[in-house]
Amino acid sequence: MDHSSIAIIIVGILLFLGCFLIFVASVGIVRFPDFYSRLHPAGKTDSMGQAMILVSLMIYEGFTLATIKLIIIVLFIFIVNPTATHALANAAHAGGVVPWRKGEKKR
Amino acid sequence: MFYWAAIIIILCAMLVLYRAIKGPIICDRVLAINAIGTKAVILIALSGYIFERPHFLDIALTYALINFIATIAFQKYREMGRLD
Amino acid sequence: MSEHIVIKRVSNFIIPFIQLFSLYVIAHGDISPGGGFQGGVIFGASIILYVIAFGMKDGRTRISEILTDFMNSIGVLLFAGIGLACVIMGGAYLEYTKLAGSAGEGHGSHAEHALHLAGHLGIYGIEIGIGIVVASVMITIFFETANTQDDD
Amino acid sequence: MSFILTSIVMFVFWMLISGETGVIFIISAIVASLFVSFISHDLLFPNKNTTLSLKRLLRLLKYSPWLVWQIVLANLDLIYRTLHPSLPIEPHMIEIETDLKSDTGITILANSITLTPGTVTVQARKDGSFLVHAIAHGPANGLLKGTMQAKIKAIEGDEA
Repeated sequence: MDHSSIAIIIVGILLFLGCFLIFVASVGIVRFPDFYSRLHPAGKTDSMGQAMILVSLMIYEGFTLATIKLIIIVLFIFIVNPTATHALANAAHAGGVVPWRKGEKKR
Repeated sequence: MFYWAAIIIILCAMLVLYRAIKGPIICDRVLAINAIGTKAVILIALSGYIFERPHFLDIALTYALINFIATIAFQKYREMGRLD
Repeated sequence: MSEHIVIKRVSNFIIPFIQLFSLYVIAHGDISPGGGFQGGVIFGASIILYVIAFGMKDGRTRISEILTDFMNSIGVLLFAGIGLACVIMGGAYLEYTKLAGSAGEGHGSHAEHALHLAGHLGIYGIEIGIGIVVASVMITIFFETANTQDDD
Repeated sequence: MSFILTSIVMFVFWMLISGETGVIFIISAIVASLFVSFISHDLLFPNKNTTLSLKRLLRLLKYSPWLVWQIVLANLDLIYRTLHPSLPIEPHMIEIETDLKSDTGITILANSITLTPGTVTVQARKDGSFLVHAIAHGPANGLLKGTMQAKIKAIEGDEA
């Protein structure tokens, strides 16, 4: 097995993991009972899945300028995505949305 | 390989679109739109590799940025009732 | 209420990078996607993010009304000036290769190089002009629309 | 000082994303980085003492591997909670107190809380107190114990 086919297998695994994480995030956004708990998959799993797919693209690309651009996008995502999540939570809190308690009806 | 990943991500975006349509409060809708935006960033990056034009990464970076500004603007408007 | 420390600090951190990225998009307009319009929009978006995070007053001290009006005129003048310069040099409007002047005449590789450089610099100047116009127009529109809520 | 540092950072950033080495591109890189640091040099390094900011940046690099591991744990936790048929979550709000003083420290802690298992920052206040939404009792305990606060306090240092 030569070097490039190993790289292709790693790319495939990372791509699959990223797609799986994004799928889990989508299911979580649909399935969780209220707004605050929906923030958890949107904030964590989505950014991790994004990072996984971009890392797989990095390995596919090898070491070129596009790789550096991908690294910049990943860093940008990990700074910006939690901030957006925090901003949404803050907006809901300021608007007086109360958190769901166990046993209540789904909203 | 990238082709199938792109198709899976489009299906996930459709799943999230359910929340954007149903979403009982406005924050739910904005959350769903934000999630669709993050998926769009990946789709742009992936399509750059499907069509072998890595320049698409510039557009992905720009899209991530615009998505962020939209969310911050929503937060500001929601709290203050104005943008400035 | 809360003071939005997180949003302010993160906006602080990324605004210079956004501005540099917009200039990069303008400068690489002829070899990659983007160009004057897109770069100008990104630059305007960075100022809009600053105003959203810090408020109108801070935004106006950073970029004043006079400056946006000035930028608006300068951009159009740059665009029209390059176009008219082509006409003065004896070509059509925006026919960049005429900017090379006498260096572009003849058939040697030297003349070809001059023509190429003139074309490149012409497009470059046009992109910068469009970028300045679009950025200042976006900033002006945002300031004006955000301001109308003061009156009622 | 912050002007020079910002223009250096901007120039390096431009060269990383561009990679063109023509004379026109180098000149526009220099002009663009000087222009950006002219209009926003106080944004990137708001601290007057810039060497302190650089020291903090190095400490932040030391902190990031731990953060990446916490992000992986958070994702495993969320995969379990999302795909479990009976949806094992008990959302509640918790208040935590920290002794962080600087804006940068508060920002790093708020974003770290959002990325680590089971918690999302809802409000971050100037005095260093946080309102946090926790998805269950188990993962939030780590935050109440205060290991992350201690790590970020170490990044902030005593000088602030």
